[in-house]
Amino acid sequence: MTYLFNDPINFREDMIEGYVAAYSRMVERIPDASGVRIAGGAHKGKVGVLVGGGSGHYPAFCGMVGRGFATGAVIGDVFTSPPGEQCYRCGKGVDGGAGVVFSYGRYSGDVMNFSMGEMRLEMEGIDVRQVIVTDDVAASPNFDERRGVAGDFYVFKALGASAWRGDSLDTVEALGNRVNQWTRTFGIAFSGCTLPGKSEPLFTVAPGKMELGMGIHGEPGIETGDMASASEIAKLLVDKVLSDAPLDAPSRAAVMINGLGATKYEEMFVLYGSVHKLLQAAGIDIYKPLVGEFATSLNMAGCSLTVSWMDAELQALYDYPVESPAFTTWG
Amino acid sequence: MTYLFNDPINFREDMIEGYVAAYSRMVERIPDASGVRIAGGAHKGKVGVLVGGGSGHYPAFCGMVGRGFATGAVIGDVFTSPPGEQCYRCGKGVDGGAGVVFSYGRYSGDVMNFSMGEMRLEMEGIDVRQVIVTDDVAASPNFDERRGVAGDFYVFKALGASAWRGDSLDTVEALGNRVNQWTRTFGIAFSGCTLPGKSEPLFTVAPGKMELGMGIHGEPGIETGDMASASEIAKLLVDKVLSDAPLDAPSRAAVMINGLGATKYEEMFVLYGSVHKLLQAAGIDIYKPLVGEFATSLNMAGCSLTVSWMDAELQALYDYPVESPAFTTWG
Amino acid sequence: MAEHAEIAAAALDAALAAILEHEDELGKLDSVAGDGDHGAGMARGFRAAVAADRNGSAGQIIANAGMAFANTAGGASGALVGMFIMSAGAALTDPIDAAKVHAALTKGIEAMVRLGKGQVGEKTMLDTLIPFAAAYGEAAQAGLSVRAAWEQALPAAEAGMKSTAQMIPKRGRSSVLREKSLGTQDPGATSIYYVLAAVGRVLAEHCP
Amino acid sequence: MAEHAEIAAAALDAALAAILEHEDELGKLDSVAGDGDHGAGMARGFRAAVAADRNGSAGQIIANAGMAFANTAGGASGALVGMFIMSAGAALTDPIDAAKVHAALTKGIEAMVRLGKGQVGEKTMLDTLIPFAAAYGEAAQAGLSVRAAWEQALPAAEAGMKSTAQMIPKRGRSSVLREKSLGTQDPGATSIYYVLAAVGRVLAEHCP
Ligand SMILES: Nc1ncnc2c1ncn2[C@@H]1O[C@H](COP(=O)(O)OP(=O)(O)O)[C@@H](O)[C@H]1O
Ligand SMILES: Nc1ncnc2c1ncn2[C@@H]1O[C@H](COP(=O)(O)OP(=O)(O)O)[C@@H](O)[C@H]1O
Ligand SMILES: [Mg+2]
Ligand SMILES: [Mg+2]
Ligand SMILES: [Mg+2]
Ligand SMILES: [Mg+2]
Repeated sequence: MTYLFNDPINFREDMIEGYVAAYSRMVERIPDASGVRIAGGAHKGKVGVLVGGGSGHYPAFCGMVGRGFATGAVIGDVFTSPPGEQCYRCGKGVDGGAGVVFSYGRYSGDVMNFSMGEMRLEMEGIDVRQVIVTDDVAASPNFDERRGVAGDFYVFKALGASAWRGDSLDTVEALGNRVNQWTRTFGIAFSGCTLPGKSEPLFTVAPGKMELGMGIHGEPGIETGDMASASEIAKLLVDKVLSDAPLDAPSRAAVMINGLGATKYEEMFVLYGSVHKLLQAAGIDIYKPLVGEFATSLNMAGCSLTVSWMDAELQALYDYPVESPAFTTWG
Repeated sequence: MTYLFNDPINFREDMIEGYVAAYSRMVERIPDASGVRIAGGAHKGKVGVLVGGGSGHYPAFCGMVGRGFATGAVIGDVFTSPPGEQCYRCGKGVDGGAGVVFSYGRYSGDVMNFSMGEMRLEMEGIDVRQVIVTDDVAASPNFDERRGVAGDFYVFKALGASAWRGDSLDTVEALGNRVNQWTRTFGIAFSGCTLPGKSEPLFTVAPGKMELGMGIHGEPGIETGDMASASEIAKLLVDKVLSDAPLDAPSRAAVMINGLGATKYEEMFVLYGSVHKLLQAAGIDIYKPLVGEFATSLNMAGCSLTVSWMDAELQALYDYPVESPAFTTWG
Repeated sequence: MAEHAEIAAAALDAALAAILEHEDELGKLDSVAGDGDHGAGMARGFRAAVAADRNGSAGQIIANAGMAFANTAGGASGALVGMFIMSAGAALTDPIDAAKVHAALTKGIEAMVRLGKGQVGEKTMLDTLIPFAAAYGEAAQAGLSVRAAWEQALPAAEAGMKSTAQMIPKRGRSSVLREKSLGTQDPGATSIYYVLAAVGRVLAEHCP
Repeated sequence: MAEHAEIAAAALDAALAAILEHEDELGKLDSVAGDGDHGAGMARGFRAAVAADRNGSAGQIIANAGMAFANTAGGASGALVGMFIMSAGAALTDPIDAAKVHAALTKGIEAMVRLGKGQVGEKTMLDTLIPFAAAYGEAAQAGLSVRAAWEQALPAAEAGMKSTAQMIPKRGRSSVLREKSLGTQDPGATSIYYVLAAVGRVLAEHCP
């Protein structure tokens, strides 16, 4: 259930207002737009990185705005792609004169709306590139037709680092796409989630069952399986992700267990213990793994495994220090 | 529900193993003990800060171990104080020769077990101080008899900063106690939580109701109220906390909305928007507020408001940069 | 003609009312295989559409409404329906007759197809819109009035909407879930039918 | 005496079995106003207790078991019950008779009170233990055997346990919730009664 809201119609607006009030030391509202950007605005001469999508996924997307990370985020209603007009306004709001990269997980509504925003910006002479994340191996056998889920994080992290250190638009775009090529995710759900103001969940999972390959918008899974122990689930996730491992990737990889909202940290650590061993046994050189919440689905119970392979060039981007409301590192 | 586990009896052990595997770049297992400490072990000449309590509260307590933060954490079973023997072993594991501070939220089991650990350490000539957090205004009219809940974070943060910069044991202890004196929390719950392996929640909240002043161990609230809008709940939380505001505190204060597990970020931002305005209207000079999960209760739905007043001395500790698996800042 | 402009405005009001009446149902249809936001999104879109500038001709009013819809609703349907309304409105020049309305529908559908790359049979709103426009075109060619042609074409829209229940989705958020949505009508096809029916009622009341 | 040592070991085994049988019930009692872990904690404690070193006298076996309990169980009850068993065991020197058992119970209770600062009437395990020890002392003074005194004292423990249902807690995790627990027996008072009863059955089987 979603419990805390005023008028559900104003949920997004109330949320943005509270978010900006809480983290004004790092982010600010983009004037007249449904989005936020780094406090002080876009940096002259740096590529602007605009991430986004619907809300309900915090810290995706607005929690990942800050130094070394995304320049801004455009914020849609819960589980709803932001309108093209907002993509345009926020794109303009992160432009520092060196071009703008739009990055988001692939969903048809997002593709349409960001593309409409891109057209508007290009009409004004702003060079816009789109780095579309397609990490969800459950969504399609064809890499390009997949949805974007928790793997967003690694792509955004690389784009942010590349833009922040001053790379050109071509370079930022190319590096972001390289990360996406080497990132794979598979997720499972144990319970559905409920939109603000609604009393019924978007889907339910029968007791003793789990949904395999669900989306992060309350879409049910592609398959229903029997509930299993943490170590069995670890095996399933590792098998699904590795069965689609990129053939050209080196052995080093970042690894993430992402919680969907109601599956808590202790559980995820139990899961990670088994995942770690299985990935090591599969020859993966695990680098700075993460266990936490990176792309949630309101309070859905469930989690996903992401593996993002990297060479030295991509590792430097992953190591680049970031400061944002949701994720900060010393390097 | 808690979904991810193997044998529930091994939940704590499985969790610690996964946690250390995930964050070996920051923490390590304390040998032969149910706890973790900063990677590389205690620093010679620095005061050791050992935090802890039961598990099920991540990032409290083990997520707050790292540079500038706690030196180590002793980890009990879910919602269960660690045994005195483990407090002793972990206390020993964080001793750098300058004495050890135990810090934890006040619960009778924790007080007994940490005190047993303290006795053992003192028999070995290690000077131990206890900084016991008592921030929960719901628990008792008498400050000293209150439980410790999300306010732990501010006390640990100050202890960690003070110890890390090299303060003496007396100073570290005194600063921690000063933060506790000026920290107040009030919490509410919308649903109960379920222990690993159990199918029934520890308590249930009737539809349309909320529990006021619940603990973070699945203890129900001290009162049941009607569910209300986010802005009404903001008013209730602010009133409860400010009605017990310390009389001697300056106007500046850190503010935290802490989620108990299943109440998600977007909801908490909606709540924070109203809290922010109410606190400002009450004359509070809000400093670096936080909205997120700091002391959870497995996947309970609910949240709490903490206000931690500070003068310049305490602000310097709050500003001190930290790096830990769950919380990192640049300062 | 001032009267056509008033009818256009009334049609938008009626569309909003129809969507609000069915908002929950549309959300539930969308939650079967999608993300459950279709009712809320259409409501947001039409709320903005009725609040848009209502000066000018019927076509201008509709185009403004479509722009407001696209700028506000969000989601796939926000872009698609917004572009449809906007393009249809832009094509609808005075004086209005059934042939002009058919041309406007055709332009609207073209814009939607350009954006979404869809076609009939893929379980989308196009399964309601395309048969409706085809039937409307025939009726217009047979010399029926704006209103009579609309009446005659509505059953084709309804049949199109209903046919989506037996389709497997190829576009949009629900396309990952293929079989899951079998037996359930497409939310977009359904909402568009409600809008078309509501517009029909306005025409029946106001048109000669 | 080897035989007393064996009885002590059997009593610990029986205590574990009794707790495992009632683990869920104890957890549920604790969840009424506490955190629901009492069953799991007592089980963890007695599992460690039965795995502790069983060389030496009955007193030594019990003291070792108490140490293992305290080192493993965690929670308020881990410390309190662990200290109780350890202190009672340490006081139980051979040769054993009813007076010695009474003295051991008294030492155990003293240790628990020193640690937890509790007293009768506060809705804790002391409400089972203290009446039991008092009744046992009377029976011992009246010349009853270890086993007969235990039998005679058990009803006092049961009555003490039951009396906690009407008490308002002053100690421990549930003390914040005062009225909530009215009508529910204290989990610790209950688990201790199950342990005392189980020990009684072992004595009945093995003692003359
Ligand atoms: N490419 C497309 N072409 C035409 N209609 C589409 C397309 N993609 C989605 N739709 C329509 O949009 C509807 C979903 O709208 P909505 O739920 O509001 O957006 P979202 O899918 O972004 O959540 C579907 O039921 C379908 O009718
Ligand atoms: N100070 C005390 N003195 C005696 N018994 C106590 C005291 N505090 C708690 N208890 C007992 O401990 C029981 C709770 O044990 P348990 O649930 O295992 O620990 P925790 O309260 O730490 O979760 C209570 O039911 C009560 O009988
Ligand atoms: Mg949507
Ligand atoms: Mg406990
Ligand atoms: Mg939808
Ligand atoms: Mg308990």
